[in-house]
Amino acid sequence: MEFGPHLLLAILEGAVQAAVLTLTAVGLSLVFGVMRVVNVAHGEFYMLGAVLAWCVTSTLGGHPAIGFVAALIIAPLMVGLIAAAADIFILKRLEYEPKNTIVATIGMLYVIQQVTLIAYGPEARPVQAPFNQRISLPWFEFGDAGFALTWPWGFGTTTYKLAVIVAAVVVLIGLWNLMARSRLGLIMRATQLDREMAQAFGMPVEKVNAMVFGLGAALAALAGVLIVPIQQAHYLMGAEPLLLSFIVVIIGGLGSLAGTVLAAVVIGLSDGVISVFFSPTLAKILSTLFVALILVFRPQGLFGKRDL
Amino acid sequence: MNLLSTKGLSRSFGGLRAVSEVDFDLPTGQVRALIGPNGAGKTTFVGMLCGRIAASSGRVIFNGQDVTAIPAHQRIAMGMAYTFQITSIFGRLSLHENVALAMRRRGDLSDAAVDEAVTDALRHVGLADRAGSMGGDLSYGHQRLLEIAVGVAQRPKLLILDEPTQGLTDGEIGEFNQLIRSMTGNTTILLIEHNMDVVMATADYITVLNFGQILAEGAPAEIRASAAVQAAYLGKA
Amino acid sequence: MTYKTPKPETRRSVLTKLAASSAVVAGAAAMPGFVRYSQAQTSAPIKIGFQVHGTGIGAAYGRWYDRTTTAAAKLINDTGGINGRMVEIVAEDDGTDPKRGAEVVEKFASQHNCDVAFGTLFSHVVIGSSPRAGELKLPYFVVSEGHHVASGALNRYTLQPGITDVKSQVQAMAPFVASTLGKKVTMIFPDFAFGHNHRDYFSAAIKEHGGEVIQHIAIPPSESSFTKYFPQIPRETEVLYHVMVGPAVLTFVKELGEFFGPSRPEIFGFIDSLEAVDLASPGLEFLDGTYFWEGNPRYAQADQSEHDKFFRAAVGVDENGASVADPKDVATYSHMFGCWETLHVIKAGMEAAGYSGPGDRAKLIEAVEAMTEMPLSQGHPQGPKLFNGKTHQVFGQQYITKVVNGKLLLAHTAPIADTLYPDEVDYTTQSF
Amino acid sequence: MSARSKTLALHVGVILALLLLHFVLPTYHHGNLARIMVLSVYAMGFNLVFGYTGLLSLGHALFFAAGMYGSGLTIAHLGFGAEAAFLAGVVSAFIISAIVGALALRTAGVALMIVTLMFAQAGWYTILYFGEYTRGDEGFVIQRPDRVFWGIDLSDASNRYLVALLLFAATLIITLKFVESRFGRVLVAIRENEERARMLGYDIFRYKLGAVILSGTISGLAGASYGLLFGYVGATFATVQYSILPLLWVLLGGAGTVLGPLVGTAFMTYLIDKSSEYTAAYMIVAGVVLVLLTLFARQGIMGEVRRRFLPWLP
Repeated sequence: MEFGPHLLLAILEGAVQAAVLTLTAVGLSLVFGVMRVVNVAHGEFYMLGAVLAWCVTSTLGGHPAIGFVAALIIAPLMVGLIAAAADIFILKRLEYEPKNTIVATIGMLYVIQQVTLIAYGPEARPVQAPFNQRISLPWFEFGDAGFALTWPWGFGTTTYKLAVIVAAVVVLIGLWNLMARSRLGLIMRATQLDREMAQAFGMPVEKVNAMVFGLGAALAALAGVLIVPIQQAHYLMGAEPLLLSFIVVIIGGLGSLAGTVLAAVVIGLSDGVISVFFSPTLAKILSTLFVALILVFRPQGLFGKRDL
Repeated sequence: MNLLSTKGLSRSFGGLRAVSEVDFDLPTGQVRALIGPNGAGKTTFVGMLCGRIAASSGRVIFNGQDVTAIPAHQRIAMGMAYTFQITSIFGRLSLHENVALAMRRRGDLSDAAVDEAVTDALRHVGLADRAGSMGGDLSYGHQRLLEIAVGVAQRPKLLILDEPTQGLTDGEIGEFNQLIRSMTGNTTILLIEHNMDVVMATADYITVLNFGQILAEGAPAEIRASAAVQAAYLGKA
Repeated sequence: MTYKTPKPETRRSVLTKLAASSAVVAGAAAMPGFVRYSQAQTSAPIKIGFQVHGTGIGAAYGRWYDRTTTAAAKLINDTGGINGRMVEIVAEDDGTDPKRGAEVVEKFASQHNCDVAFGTLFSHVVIGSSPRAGELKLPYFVVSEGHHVASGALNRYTLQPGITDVKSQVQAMAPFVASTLGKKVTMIFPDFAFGHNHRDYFSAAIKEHGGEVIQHIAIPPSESSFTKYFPQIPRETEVLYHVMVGPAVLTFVKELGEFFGPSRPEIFGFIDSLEAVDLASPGLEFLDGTYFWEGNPRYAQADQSEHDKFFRAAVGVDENGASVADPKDVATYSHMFGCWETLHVIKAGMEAAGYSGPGDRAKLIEAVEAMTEMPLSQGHPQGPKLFNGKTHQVFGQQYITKVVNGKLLLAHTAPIADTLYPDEVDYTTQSF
Repeated sequence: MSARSKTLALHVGVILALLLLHFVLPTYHHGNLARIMVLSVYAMGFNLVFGYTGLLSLGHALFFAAGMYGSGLTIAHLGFGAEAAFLAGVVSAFIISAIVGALALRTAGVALMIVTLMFAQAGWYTILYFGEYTRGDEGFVIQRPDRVFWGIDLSDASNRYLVALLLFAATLIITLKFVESRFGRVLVAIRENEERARMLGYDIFRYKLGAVILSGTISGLAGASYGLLFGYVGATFATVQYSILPLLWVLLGGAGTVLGPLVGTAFMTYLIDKSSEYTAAYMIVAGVVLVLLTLFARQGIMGEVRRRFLPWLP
């Protein structure tokens, strides 16, 4: 394929990754920003979303759209509740002491993963997309015949992939409204800005923790539901998004939501684009080191202001 | 000869100028009190002296050497000692270890010598009998004393005491005053203090800080007499 | 790595060396209680340690390896066991992890007192476990299709008599690909050892048949979306050769279809890309008319042998290669027969060696090494095989099937001759 | 009996007990214990940073793997003998921990945890990327002839045990000496109150770096020995899981106790070994244990013992 379409395709693919990644990472960022909790189990909430989506769709049956819509509602809800419970019964009792919460969430990671293995099994199971038509994309070139549209071989995408991008944007707008307009949002923003001050102003900081943790997990789960028609639900699928979300949240500046979104888009796209230029595995090495070094020399992240 | 002096030392946080253009000289062997109303910039100023806070501009000269760019731990190694305003001892380590850590850093003492010196230092503040117990188990007042003992134990050229008598009972304050007097001569002391009785009882000389600038300097009597100081400080006290 | 013969090591020199390093420790070695051996009672059942991928990336394979093994053991016991002794399968999960794998082998050897260990699929677990098997003198029959056995990387106690290795599989595909599908090949493979085997062996083999690989596309580990790599496929590609493993295989194949849309080259894939995946899964329609390597045809063929019929019935697999109980539960049909056949080889070996207990382990291995022809039979339902005692590796015919209306129909059977290659090791020269 | 002599008696006792077990243990547990001792060397290394200095690293697998591959690759490609290879492994762990430490220690807390995780991840990818030499995920075998150390055949069960014991004893004594040394005490001070320690004039960074290097080198020593004793070098040992395991062992056994790592490693190994006989998902045990530890026994086993019975325990 010529360079132009190749790059564009990579960007398109990157955009889908970015969309899902943004939701996952925003969830992680929210939890860190407001609760100062590093949730190592975040990837497992993403996985749970995907797995639950499979359960819902396969039990409902009928036209794929029905089950999928149901999954979009049920899966995040259930995961959110699970997470809230985890906060109340575990994290709260640890008084959110950083080292202990990290260790505890590592423990939660294993528990969620292994319980899924027992209940759901080791297979990767597919969920049918509500709709999925292939769209061939055109490319232009200036031949001797002047300007002409061509349809490069293999240059295309699918309606569902585009829908995922749209969905992510919609959810983000919704989230933005929640943060900007609702009381919960106010409390969250205040806590994020200055926990002590928020408490001083008599805000129920501790009370919102469970909600925030649930919301963060629900976002990850939603991402899981959106991705599962493209990828399959598998009990080990949580590792990759966890690592990527960490990267995103760091680059975005721990806790800064705007930074996180920006970073997610950049990382997601570059993940696609880098593959155009580098040997993929080498690319992974370089990007991982890059992130580490950013944290070393610019702990507040590329876009963030707050120090750790 | 001045052990410590600053030239045009300034620090601003965002727009706010916490300390501005302070020229300060502390002769060797003197007990100097640094006083001033809340928010006068005392802690910021001291922070810059011992390197916990970086100066925006100006210089700090300690023992004839410009230490402005030198990190805190090296300044300590050069003979400063700092006791925290909010007690900051090793709560889960024994009193003995608390003091021993301060002694060992100098590296010139054998373990036996350290043990001896530690007992000595603890006796100095009347905590010798508690040497084995955990720092965190002490009463607040005793923790302050331990804090001071840790400072003293470093045998510093300059001992910076940040509000050392805060939360001490009158009895303990009395002991503290004796302690300070007992050290005069061989140790230069910079004392940040709210309690004027303590200041008057211990200080040879007083510097008054207000709005980040030196308002007045002088012997206790002069300061007590100064109208400006009273307006700025004592009036409120 | 080439194998050197161990230098003999006397207890005394061991002691002096140890003494040099630590007086305390040295004293110990001199004292008795070293050799720990436990003879199984000849009346007791023959214990076969089954190293199964119960968790981890291998789990989907593990479950079918388990079912096949249970079925084979049942058959053997129903027909009188081995040397009149019943077979007992002792299964332990290795978590598809080499460290745990080695521990499991130790457990078989000295805790469960198994006579042999068997059943491992994933190469890194085999390679991690085999040294311990060798040291514990525990015959270790792997079902891994890896080239590690025949390459000489392992030891005399490790054998692979039930499944052809990847080198043979791959090179046996070359003639068909070159003659029937096309000469310009683009390969897509995972960027780690398993994929590199495909890359190296096929690239070499296709050259010999006048073809060439015009592009290698390596997919990094733990990748979950693939479309972005496909544009690297050159336009002039005649055949796309794909092999993928792990949980993302279905995504891989689906996105391949979405990428090509209407106009695709010939596609030849290793069924690993779709092992345990239902061909009827949404998005796989485009596979119609493409070709697959299969170790053993998943769908019952028109000329299905009675033995394959028997094998399916015994394991509980229907004619579509799915579980009789649940048609959505698709078997790892191209690999799992290896467990069945390996158990039968163990049986034959033990009977030939007059095996009576761990003392005869060496005899058992020699007996297996002596094997050559293994004709198509109930014990070898996948097809006839030829065992090479020197390399401890078996060679069997390979199948190429074509997707027709969502079923895999046999298109070509690669004869054993196509799978052979020169020996790379002679394990029989190693002492026990 | 002074605390010092009690300590000495206890630890010598433990070593002698392990030596005694060599003669009485049935084969399986004998082999298990050998592995446990090597792994607790790794755990002890981790404990120096986590338990004594209070730094949470999630990247120690990098150091373990550095030791393992440092020795394995030099044997496979440079024809090193076991002795030289072992040294190569330890040295490469030393170098890598020095580099990683110098960089990562510029951060603290959460950032430190993530930075170490990232470095380790990059290390794992690197092993896969150079599959031509490392055989990638498959890894490779160190053949028995290459595993003869000073003429001692490390593939022999009793030699393995005794060598493992030697390594364990050495590390135990080193760590014991170390945490009682002035350097070690400063590390504890840093853990307890970093700012105070700095204002006593200690160069925090230098001490932390020292801790990371010693810890990383010991981890590498464990990795190198593991490869030579059990004959396999593989990439899984560089994965995140092998960074989390020592954390699990140390927490369980008791962070900041000298014997904790051994106790934790042994306990966890047998817990998993037993539970795997009942459930396929035996890692669930690891998860549950981690959560329960943080909730109810942050001190870990030896930590509780110290708190309740033996306050003098180092």
